[in-house]
Amino acid sequence: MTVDTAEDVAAFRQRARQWIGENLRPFSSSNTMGLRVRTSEEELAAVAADRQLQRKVFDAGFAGICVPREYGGQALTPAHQRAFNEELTGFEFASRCQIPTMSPCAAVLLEFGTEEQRRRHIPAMLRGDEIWMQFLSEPSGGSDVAGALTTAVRDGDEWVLNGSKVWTTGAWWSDWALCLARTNWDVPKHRGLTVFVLPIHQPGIEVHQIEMLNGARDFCQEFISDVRIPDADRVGEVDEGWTVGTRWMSHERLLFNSPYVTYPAGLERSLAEGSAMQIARDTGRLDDPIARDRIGEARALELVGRQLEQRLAAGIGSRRLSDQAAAIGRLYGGLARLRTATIKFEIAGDAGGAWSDDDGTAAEIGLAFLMRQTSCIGGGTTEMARNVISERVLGMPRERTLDRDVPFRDVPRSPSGRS
Amino acid sequence: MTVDTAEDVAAFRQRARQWIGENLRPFSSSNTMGLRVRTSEEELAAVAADRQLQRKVFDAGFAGICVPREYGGQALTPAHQRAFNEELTGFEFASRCQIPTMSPCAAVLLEFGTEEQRRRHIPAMLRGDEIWMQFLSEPSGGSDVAGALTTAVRDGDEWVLNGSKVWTTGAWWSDWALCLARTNWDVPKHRGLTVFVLPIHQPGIEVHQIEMLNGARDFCQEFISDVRIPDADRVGEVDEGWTVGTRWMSHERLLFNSPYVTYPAGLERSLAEGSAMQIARDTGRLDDPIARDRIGEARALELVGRQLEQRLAAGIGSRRLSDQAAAIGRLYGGLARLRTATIKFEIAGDAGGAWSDDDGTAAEIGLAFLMRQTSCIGGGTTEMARNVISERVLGMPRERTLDRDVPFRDVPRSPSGRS
Amino acid sequence: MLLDLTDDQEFFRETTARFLDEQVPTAELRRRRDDPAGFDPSYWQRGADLGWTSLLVGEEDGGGTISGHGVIDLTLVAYEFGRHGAPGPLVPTNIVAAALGTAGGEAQASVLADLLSGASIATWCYEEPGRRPLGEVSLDIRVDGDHIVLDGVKRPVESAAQAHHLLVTGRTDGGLTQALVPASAPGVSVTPLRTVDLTRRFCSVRFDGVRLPIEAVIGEVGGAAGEAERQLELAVALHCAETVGAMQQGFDMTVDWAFDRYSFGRPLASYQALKHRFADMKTWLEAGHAVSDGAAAAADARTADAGELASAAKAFLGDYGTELLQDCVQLHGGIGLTFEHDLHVFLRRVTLNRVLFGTPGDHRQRLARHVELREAVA
Amino acid sequence: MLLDLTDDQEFFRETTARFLDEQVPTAELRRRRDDPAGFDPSYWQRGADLGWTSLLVGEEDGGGTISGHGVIDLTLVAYEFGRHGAPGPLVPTNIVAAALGTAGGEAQASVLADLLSGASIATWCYEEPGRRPLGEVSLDIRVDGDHIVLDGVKRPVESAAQAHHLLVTGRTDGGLTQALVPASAPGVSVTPLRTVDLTRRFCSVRFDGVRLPIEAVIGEVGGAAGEAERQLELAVALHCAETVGAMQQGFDMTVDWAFDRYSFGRPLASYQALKHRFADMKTWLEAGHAVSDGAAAAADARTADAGELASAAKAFLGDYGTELLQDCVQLHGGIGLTFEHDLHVFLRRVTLNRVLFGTPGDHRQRLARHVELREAVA
Repeated sequence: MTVDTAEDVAAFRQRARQWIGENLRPFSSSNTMGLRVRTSEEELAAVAADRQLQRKVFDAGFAGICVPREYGGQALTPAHQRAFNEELTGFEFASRCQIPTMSPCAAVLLEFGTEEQRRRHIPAMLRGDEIWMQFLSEPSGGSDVAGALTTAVRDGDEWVLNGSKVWTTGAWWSDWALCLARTNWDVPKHRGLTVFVLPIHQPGIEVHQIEMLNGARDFCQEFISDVRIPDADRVGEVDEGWTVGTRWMSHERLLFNSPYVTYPAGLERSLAEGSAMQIARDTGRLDDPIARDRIGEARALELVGRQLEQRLAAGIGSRRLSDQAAAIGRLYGGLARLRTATIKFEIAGDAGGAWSDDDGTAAEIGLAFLMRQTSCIGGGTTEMARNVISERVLGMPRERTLDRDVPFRDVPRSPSGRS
Repeated sequence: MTVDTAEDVAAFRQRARQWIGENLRPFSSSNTMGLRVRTSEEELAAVAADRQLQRKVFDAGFAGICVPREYGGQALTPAHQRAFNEELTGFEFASRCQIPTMSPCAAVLLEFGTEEQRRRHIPAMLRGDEIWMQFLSEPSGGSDVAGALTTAVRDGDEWVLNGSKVWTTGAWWSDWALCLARTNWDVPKHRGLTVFVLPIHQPGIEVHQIEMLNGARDFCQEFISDVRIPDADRVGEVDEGWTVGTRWMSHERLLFNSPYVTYPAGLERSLAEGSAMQIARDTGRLDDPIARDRIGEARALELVGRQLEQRLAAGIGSRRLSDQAAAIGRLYGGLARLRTATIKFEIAGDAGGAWSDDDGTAAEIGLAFLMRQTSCIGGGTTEMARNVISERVLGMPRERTLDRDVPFRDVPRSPSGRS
Repeated sequence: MLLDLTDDQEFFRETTARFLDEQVPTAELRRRRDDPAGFDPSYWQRGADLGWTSLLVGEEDGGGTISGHGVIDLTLVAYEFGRHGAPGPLVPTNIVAAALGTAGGEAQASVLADLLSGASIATWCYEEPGRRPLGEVSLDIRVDGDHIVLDGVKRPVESAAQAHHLLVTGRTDGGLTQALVPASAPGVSVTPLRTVDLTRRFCSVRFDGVRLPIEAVIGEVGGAAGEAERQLELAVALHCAETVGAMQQGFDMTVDWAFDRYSFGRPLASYQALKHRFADMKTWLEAGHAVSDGAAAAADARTADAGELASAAKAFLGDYGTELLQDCVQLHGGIGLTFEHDLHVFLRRVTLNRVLFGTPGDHRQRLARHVELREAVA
Repeated sequence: MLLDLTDDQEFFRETTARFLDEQVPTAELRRRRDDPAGFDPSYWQRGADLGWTSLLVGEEDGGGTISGHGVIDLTLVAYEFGRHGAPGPLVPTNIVAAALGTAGGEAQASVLADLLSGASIATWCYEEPGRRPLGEVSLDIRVDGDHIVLDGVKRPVESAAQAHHLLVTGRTDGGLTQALVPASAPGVSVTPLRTVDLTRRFCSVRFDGVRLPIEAVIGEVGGAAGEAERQLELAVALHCAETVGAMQQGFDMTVDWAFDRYSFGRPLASYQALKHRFADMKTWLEAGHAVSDGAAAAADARTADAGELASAAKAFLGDYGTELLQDCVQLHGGIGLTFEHDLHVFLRRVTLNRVLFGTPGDHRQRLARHVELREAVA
């Protein structure tokens, strides 16, 4: 089925609206990934519910809207996916089966996987049978993902993996991982990497849940010891992993804008906890000019941010701006969210430090303040964004790196061995 | 006369107080250097008045309190100078005969000058007959004063100078200059410099008054063409100018705390134009909580700054802090003054942009805002202070420089030739 | 400024840019520092020929747009005004022309024609001395039979000493009234103010029992609140476009400087601490372009969020415009504070624009009010 | 903290530091996250043996200082509390001990002795729910014959669920009254609050017609405004010293990290953009030390500017304390946000301290009032 003969977007939208209205429940943050601190039992129940929900969408023919039919998808266009997402606004969705399962993992398999890998995994992803994780960041790595130390050594038709990966959201209840590993220490760092897929739950992989300071336990760290992977589970060529990795990260940056991801339009915006105005109301500062000044500031940052996103999307789309200009949006967004978290904390006054459940939207604002830097760390730090803007957008001289033209084993590393 | 037999500080203070009270007029900002925009005629009259006033202080035996007797001074201690400065609070003083004449210029001559140089110039400085300038910064140089391009070439017993110097305050009405020049382009930059003294008003030196954006014309630029200097006017060894230069800049950083400088104690603090509170009063915002919040912020910055200066002075004095920690005070002071200028501008509202003379302290606040960065540029930029703090105080790795181990003529320079 | 202009818009912008390059290079701006008007009438008239004055007026009244979106077209001129630090009563004359085109009667037809041709200029008397919420007007316009009488003070008023016509927003009982007052009317006195700007001139204007026939009223007596708000949105959108132009120019100059200036054997552009500040500035600049364009498009389309977007633009650009230019000064060092350097032309522009038609703080209070009203509905 | 301590002070500080190293390493703090008190009575008692509780009380009452400057001596303990994120009612117990030492009667002598020995603990009920200017008190203390009756709510109150005695500041007609209330008195109800802190516990305390003999009053009925202000100055000075300790610890950890962590083959400490942020942090840190010490010295000497310095310290450290720790988190990256990392112990401390006994904004309003009064005199 080609695009020409595909159902047109308006008709598809109509069909989607009807099915969604008849089959899905209203959106509730209580079940959605990452929005609340949950017990393990609650989280596992939510994972099971998400798998069932994904299966329901699959059975109705709305899963993998942009995925080719031979891998279980609908072979439609990004416009169809957008229409579906718009109709989905206000309804439940399988939050744990989208990112990173469909993007970047499915996207990377579609681009670099073998036919066998695609046929095995992508339909399983779309049915909710396989939830995937990214084994990308490492404890030693920080912003330097190409500096991976996790090592794969060839042994006949197999590879033997050792190392550690971190910041994998929900690895403890996930099934498969896309993994970047070092296969050659005698060449510069970008030229000795290879990508693999592997099941997470197997002897030799210990998954440790990381507790964040606000009590959330979504992130995990994995300790990988002598895990054997058949060569058939390699993605892309040996030592060419950075070619895959570059596209991998490019898919990752798309987030909810990926054509493979089903995500209710506008959800992010509506998920903000209590607004600054609500907090002012709940702490009796509605008439305080200083609180109102801050509320106005937060609102200006929000409106400016929306206009900036539109400008960047249009400019990158029309090639008036380079792809790298996306870093401008990342920097602005990180700083604006950081400032907004600070404003809310300030407006909450002492309820920001010590609160009772009666304090309405002011309760727990202090915890959000403690987690404030998340917006400038997660998904690439603002420091990296500033490097990209100055070097790639403005063309200023690149920072000197001491790891470019030397074998990776000779790159200077931490004296303590911590990194 | 040794320190043992010197008049004790209390008795000296008593004598100073009496003389000051009987002979000096109250302080007035109208005559003081740098505090107002003046016509050339007004400025020259003020220079003449300062010379007379300096002579009066000299004749009374209060000039050069820490300068040896053989050079016309009083051979007393820094404590005596401090006492004099304290008694001088609220009285007129010869603002144009202090900095840079006494410090760093006289201080450098005392440390590195020949006996003949000292006997010739220092008494003349103390009598108000010679006002000195620093020929240090260059148009190409910015923060990199050791990168001087002004060149002195030996010709028998003379040196021939060519080049340009800039940011000399009041060079157009000054007499002599202390000048850093390059005497060797074939060695690394710190090893090819030499210091000279020279009269400013002579054929071959063209003094150009720089107009600042607020109309002030205190700063000058000099264009030096084939100026001949006898070798007797060299200070320190040939090509050893950076040895002199390091101490020179160390004297310069002392500002009003130099033991050679007579400056009413606390004057700087009292010189602030309209306070934030006065501006709020004059613009009808005395009851505006937002204006009051900013007023409180400005006051906090001021009080914290005083405590910080005391801490740094005590710590450097007791060697618990390195000398380099002075950069902490410089950074704080620059940022605090910058913020305070912004606060005043914000409180002034639209009178900060457009004003009538009836607007009281709000008038001209906008011009102060335009000049705001002065506090973070003059006397060494805040960027340089941050380098010093991170590298010299915290011991972090030095920035890579491309001008250290190569002959100065091979140092990379601006492609446009502007620098 | 919009990334994707139509060919006609691009030609229009480019024509104005070339004209300003020729007519008002920064040396010319410096030369005119003490010129009472800051510009020649012929300059303004030639600008009018280029279309500077006609974009907010319908074709039936002699105006016309480039793209069908007159406000957006006009922000292209305003952007170039900011990028050149150009003189001339661009904002006030267009505001008055728009007001006359919308609600002017027969009595004002010839005035409007003269504004469009550049033969005369006009200005808007809106803000008043003393602290008050933005939009609170106290100048009194009293109806006396078939006359009106104006009493009160307006400031700052752009180009009031050069203007032939003053559009005055005043209060009549509970509502707002707007009247077009000849600058020569008895009882009108104009006093120049000093400003941070080099190119534009502002005054305080006093109305002492200024008596005019009631035909001077533009629109309805007591019913002009909507028009005044509309004019405020336009003024803010145009100033924001100017500010973005000035930011762009200052930023470009400073990027060039950073590549050209060497310190310790390296260009400034190679120092990471400075590179990161350039990244911040670039981000503010792009965000400024974006919100300025958003405010202009909303004002053009008269969407419901036009007022809120104008306030967001002003709140953001007021603060970040001056911060960006000040950081450009810092990166230049002392030379950036000299009169001979061009940087202060742009710093002055954004500094004065920051406080005209409401400070960032005033607009933040307005934004809070918007949020409050919306949440009350939700 | 002071750069030049006396030998006795240094020994005292060092003893407390070693004790806290042993007793409350960060692993222990984590272990006690759900402990209702956050500390054992024996820990507190041993601390009292080290001198934690006696520094603000005269020798005649069983107290005594190290250097003759009890407030300064106590800030050394507070600094170490901040540097270790240590639990225990250091601030409130000392405030109450100081109040009893100054104005307590015979009735309170044994209470004071128990506080000094560490046998019992006390807390100060000062702040109240709802927005109000700092220092405005509405809890009602009514005199009824030879009794007083308390009605009202206080929050947040540190360690109220563990305290044996509550010093309550309330309003009697036009003035303030302070009373020492047994935690067990009928009508007192204590409700734990949730907080950002890991180690300290805070509550809301309600007084419902709590009736006590008039001997419970500390000082004069209606005449305690001066004492309350004094206590506020002390509380602020001690919290500031804690905050500086927490800043120092977070900063030191992050400097170590920057030297040890390599990115792209170079230590983080070699990146100029980060170096400049460390320079800013170092500056805030030294400024914080300076103003915290200044506030402590002024409170110790009871100089006229003690209140203003306390407010300056709080306004500055409230803002820069959290900014510094947050930037430490940023420089650590994701690991700095994990529960297993130590950084949040110090971030929590400064975050909660920031809002106790007045937010930075509250203290800026106070500073403005100081400026206004001084300029009115001048």
